[in-house]
Amino acid sequence: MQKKIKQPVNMPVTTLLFLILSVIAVGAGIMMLLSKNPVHSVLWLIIIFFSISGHYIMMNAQFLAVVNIIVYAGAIMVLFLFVVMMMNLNKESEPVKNYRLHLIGVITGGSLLLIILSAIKKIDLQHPVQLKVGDAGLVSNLGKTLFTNYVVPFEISSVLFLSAIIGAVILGKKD
Amino acid sequence: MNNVLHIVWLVPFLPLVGFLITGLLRNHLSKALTGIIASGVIAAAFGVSFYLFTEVLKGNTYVAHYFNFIQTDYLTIGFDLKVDQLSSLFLLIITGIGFLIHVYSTSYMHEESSAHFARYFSYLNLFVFSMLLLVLGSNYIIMFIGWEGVGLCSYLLIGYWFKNIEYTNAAKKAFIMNRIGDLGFLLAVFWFIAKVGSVDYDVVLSAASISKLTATDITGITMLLFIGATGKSAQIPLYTWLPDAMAGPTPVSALIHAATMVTAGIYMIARSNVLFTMAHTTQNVIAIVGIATMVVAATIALKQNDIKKVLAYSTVSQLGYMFVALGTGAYTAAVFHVMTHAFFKALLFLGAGSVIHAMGGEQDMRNMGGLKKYMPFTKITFLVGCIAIAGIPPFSGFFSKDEILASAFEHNKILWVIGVLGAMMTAFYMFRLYAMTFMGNFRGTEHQQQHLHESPAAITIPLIILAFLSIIGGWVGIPEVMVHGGHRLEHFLEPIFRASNAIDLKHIPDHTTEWMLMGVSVAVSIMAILFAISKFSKYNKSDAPETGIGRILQHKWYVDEIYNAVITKPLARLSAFFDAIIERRGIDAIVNGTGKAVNYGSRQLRWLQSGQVGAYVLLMVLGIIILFIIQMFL
Amino acid sequence: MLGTYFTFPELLIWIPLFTGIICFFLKNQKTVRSVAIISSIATLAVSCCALYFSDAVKYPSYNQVNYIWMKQIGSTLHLGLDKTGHLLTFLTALSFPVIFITTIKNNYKNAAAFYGLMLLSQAGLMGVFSAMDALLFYFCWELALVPVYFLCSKWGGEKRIQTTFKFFVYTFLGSLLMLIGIMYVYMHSPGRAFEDGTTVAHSFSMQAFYTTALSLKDQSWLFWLFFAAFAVKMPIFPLHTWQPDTYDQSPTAVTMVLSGIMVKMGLFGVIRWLLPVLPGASHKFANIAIVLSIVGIIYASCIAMVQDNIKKLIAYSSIAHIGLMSASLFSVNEMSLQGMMIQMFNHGINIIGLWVVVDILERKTGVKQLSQLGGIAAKAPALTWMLVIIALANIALPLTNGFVGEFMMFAGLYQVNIWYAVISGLGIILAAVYTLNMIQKIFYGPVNSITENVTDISFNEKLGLMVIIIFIFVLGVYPQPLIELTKNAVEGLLH
Amino acid sequence: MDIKAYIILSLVLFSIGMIGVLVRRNSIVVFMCIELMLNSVNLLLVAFSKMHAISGIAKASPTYANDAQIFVFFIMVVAAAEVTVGLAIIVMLYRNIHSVDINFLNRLKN
Amino acid sequence: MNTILISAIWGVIMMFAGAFIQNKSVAKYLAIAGVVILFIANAQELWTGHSLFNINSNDMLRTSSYNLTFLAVILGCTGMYFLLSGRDIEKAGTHVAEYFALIFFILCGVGLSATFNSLLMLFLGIEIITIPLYILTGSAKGNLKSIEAALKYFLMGAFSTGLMLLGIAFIYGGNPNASFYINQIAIGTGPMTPMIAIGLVFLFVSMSFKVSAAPFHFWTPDVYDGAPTVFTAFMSTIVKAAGFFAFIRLFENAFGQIHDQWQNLVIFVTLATLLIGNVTAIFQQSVKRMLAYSSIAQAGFMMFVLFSMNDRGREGLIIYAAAYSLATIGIFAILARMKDYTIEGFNGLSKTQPVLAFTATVFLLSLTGIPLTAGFQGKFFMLLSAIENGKQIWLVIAAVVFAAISAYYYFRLIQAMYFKEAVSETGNAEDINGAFKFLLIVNCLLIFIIGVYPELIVGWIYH
Repeated sequence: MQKKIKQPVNMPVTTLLFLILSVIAVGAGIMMLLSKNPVHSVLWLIIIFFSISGHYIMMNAQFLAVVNIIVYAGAIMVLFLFVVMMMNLNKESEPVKNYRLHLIGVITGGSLLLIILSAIKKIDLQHPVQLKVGDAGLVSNLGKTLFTNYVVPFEISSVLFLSAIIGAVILGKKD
Repeated sequence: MNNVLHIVWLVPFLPLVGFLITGLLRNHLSKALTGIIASGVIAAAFGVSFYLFTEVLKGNTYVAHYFNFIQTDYLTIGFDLKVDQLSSLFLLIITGIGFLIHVYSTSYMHEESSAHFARYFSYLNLFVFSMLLLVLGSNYIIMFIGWEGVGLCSYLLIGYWFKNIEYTNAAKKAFIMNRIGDLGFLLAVFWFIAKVGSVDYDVVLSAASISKLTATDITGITMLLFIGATGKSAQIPLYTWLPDAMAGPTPVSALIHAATMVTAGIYMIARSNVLFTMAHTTQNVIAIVGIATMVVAATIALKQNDIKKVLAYSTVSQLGYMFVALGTGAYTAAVFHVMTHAFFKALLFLGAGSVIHAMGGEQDMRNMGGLKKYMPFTKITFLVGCIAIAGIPPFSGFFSKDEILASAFEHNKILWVIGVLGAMMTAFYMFRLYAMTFMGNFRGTEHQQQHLHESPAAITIPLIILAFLSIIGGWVGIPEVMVHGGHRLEHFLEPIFRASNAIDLKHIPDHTTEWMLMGVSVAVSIMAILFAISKFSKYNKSDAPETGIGRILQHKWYVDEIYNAVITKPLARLSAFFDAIIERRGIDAIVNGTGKAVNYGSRQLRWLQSGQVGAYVLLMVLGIIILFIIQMFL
Repeated sequence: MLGTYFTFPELLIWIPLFTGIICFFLKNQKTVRSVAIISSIATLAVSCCALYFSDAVKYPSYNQVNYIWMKQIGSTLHLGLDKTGHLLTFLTALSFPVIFITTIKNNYKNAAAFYGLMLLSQAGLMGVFSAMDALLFYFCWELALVPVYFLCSKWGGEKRIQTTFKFFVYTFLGSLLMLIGIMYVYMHSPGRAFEDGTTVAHSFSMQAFYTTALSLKDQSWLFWLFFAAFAVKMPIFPLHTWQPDTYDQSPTAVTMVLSGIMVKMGLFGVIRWLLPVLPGASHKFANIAIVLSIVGIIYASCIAMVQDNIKKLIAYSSIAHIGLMSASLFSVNEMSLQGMMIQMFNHGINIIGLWVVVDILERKTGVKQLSQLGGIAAKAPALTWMLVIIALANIALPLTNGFVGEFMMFAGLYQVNIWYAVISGLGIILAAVYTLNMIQKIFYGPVNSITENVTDISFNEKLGLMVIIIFIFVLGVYPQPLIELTKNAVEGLLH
Repeated sequence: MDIKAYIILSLVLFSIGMIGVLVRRNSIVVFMCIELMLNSVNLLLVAFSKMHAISGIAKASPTYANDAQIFVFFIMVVAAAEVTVGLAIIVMLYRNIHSVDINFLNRLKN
Repeated sequence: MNTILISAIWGVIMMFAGAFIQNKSVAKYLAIAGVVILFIANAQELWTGHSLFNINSNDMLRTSSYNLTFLAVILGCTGMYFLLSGRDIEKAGTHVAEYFALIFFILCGVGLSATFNSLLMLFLGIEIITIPLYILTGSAKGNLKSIEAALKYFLMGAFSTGLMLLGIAFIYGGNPNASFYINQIAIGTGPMTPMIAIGLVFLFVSMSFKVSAAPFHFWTPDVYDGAPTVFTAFMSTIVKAAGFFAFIRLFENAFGQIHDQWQNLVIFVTLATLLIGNVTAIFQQSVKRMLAYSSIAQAGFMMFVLFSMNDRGREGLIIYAAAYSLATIGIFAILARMKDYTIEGFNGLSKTQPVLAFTATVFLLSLTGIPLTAGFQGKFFMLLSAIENGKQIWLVIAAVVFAAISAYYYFRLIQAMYFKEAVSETGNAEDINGAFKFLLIVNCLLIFIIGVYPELIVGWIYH
């Protein structure tokens, strides 16, 4: 197995993996859009996050892969789920759809995508992406960088959290 | 400065002082004082004028410079007064007749309140001032100042009884018609400025300047000047204001609309005679217009019943004669006729005034008749006037009219024929007037009859003086055929017309022809007189409406109506169209429409702000797409 | 001595400005009024002195002042009076006392604000006429407008708010377009050095503007930007529609300022900023401007003939007169310019006189419809003859001040094209028509119920009108002072 | 793998998120869609970092490649803060109108 | 640097003050003191060129006299805002100290977005600004409009954050230097690569969103309308100015050399903004909403700095920011004390409250751009910069046409105050005291001073 992977044929395998993960992500994304029940949407989104983490792992961005799972899938989505559950939202909370509006939305979003893609198509150079190896994204490397070069933004982001805390208090507290 | 004639400024200045005193102190002066001041200044002016005239007779002419009215690097217009043969003659006429009419007015206007009385005299003084400025000016601008000034005074005096809206309409009409002519005058002045760079007579009319002008220039300038003259001197097509101007007090009609102001056009053309002599086209036009005016006005006069209207049309007609003279190059004759006409027409108007005064304001001849027994002085003097205007020798009218006819004959036989026809009509309508007024039986009301009386001395004395002048006034211009050297006026005015005469040599008709011409016109006039007297001395009122040509004549050839339909109404309609359609529905609507469009846009644009987050995001995405298209594909 | 502390242009601006501000804080109507009158008379006195010392060669420091202002962009607070400036500042200085005195009978609600704003607008006008710096000019241009906006909107007639706003937007847009023009010229103007050695790449000073060489193509579109501002202000057909309504709705005192002085701002702008800065385009488009002006003359005169509202009638008459002035301005020759200069002053005097009379009439009768008036001549003879004189001056009767200017303007126009003179000359006939109509309908005919209680005018009004009438006659008989004053300005424009 | 593949994937995910914002009316779901958009950007950034890691200037100094991942980290930080505030707002809304449908938010318009 | 740190610290102090001090006005005075300290510290940095704190930000933040001048203006305006609206903040809700704390955090974000040199700092700065704003917008918890505004703002703001990040990602991807430093984006002077172009468009879009330029302005009217008036005043002035500053800083430093390649975007957005802002404002009946549209319209004018991108424009931006902020803060301060927010509510104000009416008029005239007021100088410098740029003069002409249109809605308010009769006898405004009037007049004087002598501010740029 390992040999096979390390063989020149491993390229198709990464491609395959990429494809599988991508299909999962996109499929889950579409399902998230389509599902009526918000709880399902949350679950589909978690699946997307997992597949994205898969991509991170594939690109040897270990730290982000882990953080993505912990922060996003773990903390944030649980928060979402919690809120959705608290509100007891079910299918009926979203009344009759206006299909024409939906169609317009999809067409507009799609055409933006197409336009950007057509621009991307003009890139003629091949830019390979380093997979599975490389120092960038290892926990220790990132940590060093974060606490040396990026210490100022790191500290400043505390302001952000402070304001978020204040916000949660102000908005959440019942008067 | 050393020339004695420098005191010429006194001549216009005195009436101006009179105007200021009577005008400003009108609420404080008694009538008597007003009358004395107003007449006094004119008398003084006459005195000065007479002195000047004697100086001029000695051959002394002068241009008095006082200050520069307009002085720039490229145009200097001095406030200069010119004393020469022509102006001094006019000075005499203006101040002389002016004085008589002032005296006459003191009595005629006595029923007015003292403030209005003073107002009247201040206007009269102002008129005399303007008229003097007109004739004294040494350039076209000073002349124009007087020119407009007399127009203004005419306006003020016609509308003197301002409570009557009809009168003020007439005043307005006079002013506006004059203004039309004035525009022509002004344009001619601009032409001078553009081509010659000056407006002084001495410069403009000098040979050097004329050589700068092309034939087109001369024709153009003279035509424009003539347009100016038609306005002021009531020629076709601008004559209709003059009959309406009879709305003013009768002395005013006598002074302004008969003796002086209306002759301003003749004065102006006589002043510019050199140019006119060189412009044959213009001369022909003048002659034709003159003769046409003469005939049209005379025909209308045949059927008028208002005593003043008859005289007014007669004035227009006589002015036509003068223009015929000008058109045929007989400048002296024109000036001569101006003078004699001033005498007899002033006389006639004042006489008519006396009649109207006696009749208590009645002007319709059909309500008069038989006045000779009540008003002997008036009757006599009036008769003198009628004879004079009819051209019966040796009354003044004969000499001047005859000279004009002779000149017309020289020029074109048809002109002469029409001229004689005109003379015949003149004699007819004048004696129709005389007969209807003084002969026959009184046809007015009882009340009027009781009040019939001869006018006071202030009225009759001027009448007598004028009658005397009407008789002898012509004797300064006795034709060569009668008395050798009898035409003293021609001799006197010779320096003025010297240049013209040099260009256009007079062809003097032989003596037989001249005698024959005189004979014909006198004979025709006498026949007309007899016919008129026989027809109208036993005139009785009849209510039968006029028919045929008479009706047309009574309605003055419907000229007013035609003007109304062709000019006044379309102009009013055009103005209303501008106001209602172009202004309000056009330009203003566009302006307001822009505002409304913005408002409308505002109302529509706000629907973009639907309140829906989804819609907002959608529009944002559309915006992104547009930006991408701009950035990537444009 | 004077020049070391104060110069005339400064004084002319500061006096009304400060007294204007002071006025806002006064309570008593009488006090305010007297402060305003004293201030305006003081300004007039200064202006007279300025005229006396107007010789720029002999008294250079009296008429010029130059402060550092926005150094970085090369704009200085440069005030100066040249001949045109003297003429128009004098007109402004003269008008205000006359306006104040003749309208003294009008009781304004909140008089403090009224007189304060009036004086502020005077300061702005003075600034416009003495600014030697393009940016400063624009400043004052707007500043003269804003107080007038408030005056009209606050103390005007029924429809004042919309009307005044239309006026404001019209002129505001026009002046903004001019601002673009100024900025564009600035960008191509030569730089200048200041006393302290700093230099800037471009400058707003008048000198710099005059020496800026612009291609004809640039000039061509810049011309229209400037023209828009000035044409709106004058106003030239077809940009005039704000004017009749505004004149109709404004309080008469303000209308006097508007029609007597503010319209001159447009002409002045052309003289000072359009012709010298864009000579090529001015020449190129002169005919269009002249034709528009002449069309305006006939058009406005025709409309004036059918107006029943006196104020609108005078407004249209003013459009016609201004049309003649702008036509002669654009025909740029000695006669026309000289005439225009004279007429700028005289038109100001005359039209203020007309408004004074209209104001009196409106106050006495409460109506401004010609059809409702009549017979006042019998009731108020002094008023009558005064109006008649002013009206006659307005239609340029000789020996009144209106004549000389119009005569020279026509003569100038004639030299450009005969038909210009002929067609615009029709205007004087039409002017006679509507003016005499107006006189007739107001004064003549029988007295009616509205006019039967009219009394003659008071001493104050007589005094104000007499000043105007004296000017009418003095300048009509002896216009030489005006000609002398403006001669250099004309020559300057021609070269 | 070529970078294009990652770009396309990210863009597709991003578009799905965007379309979700356009069509969904449940504000929580809309918010989730925005989170998806952020995640797609994260993915793209990581991909770019790994791209730069083997090309160009970043090859010499690995910190350059790290930069993008640090950026992703900060995005997560911000996202977390945003979620806190966002959910607080949504809860507050729910407390008031007992719905989270954004179409009910139409008091403010025009 | 001083500003960023001290404002963050002061925010924390305010937070704790809220926990320990019950008296509301203490918070206000503390906040005013904070702003004063900030202003002095900033002035010190501007004067000496050195920060009080020696922090190595690894070149992610860069100060210059230009951005310090801008910060000085911002802090000055904030001071004026606190002075004028301090009492309204007190009344906005129960968490007064926290509101002040949030505002100080926002100032920290403003400091970041004014001095950033790295896209990361830009991102953080923008987020530090917006997240507190979501909270402030929703701070009137009982008011459905406020909540609605907060949610709309939040959803759309987060969306635009996504767009911005996508843009950053593409810029990073297309940058061979693999750097987030905006001065290290290797783009050359030739045509852009597609990656850079895409990134640029997204960044442009997201920044346009932040400064509420059309067609990305849709959140603005609703949010400004819904938010408590006092906070609307803050976010429509200081925050917007900061957004513009970040906008111009980003595009100038990162893409300045290929300016002409993206100028068309600016033209489109500028025109759209001017059109929508000005035209839509005309119809508004609510003064608050009208001011929201007016802020869009004013943004259209500020966009000129991006169009022309020259010294004159940079100077102009600061003057514009000062002029616009001072005037808008003033008018909002007055609005906050009006009983009725519709235009009719202002009817006859000149009778009941002449000082308020006068000052409001000055503010409105300044917003219209009448000479002698600061607003004129702002517009003047903007237009001058566009003309100096030399291209597309028609855009300038369009701008002045819209400026004339803007007079329409500003003057409606003036007309209401001065030329219409008051509806009620009790007066239109409440809670007006002498100090407030005095401060309004001070604000007016500032507007006049800047209007007459803008070099007072501009001079500092070249200090």
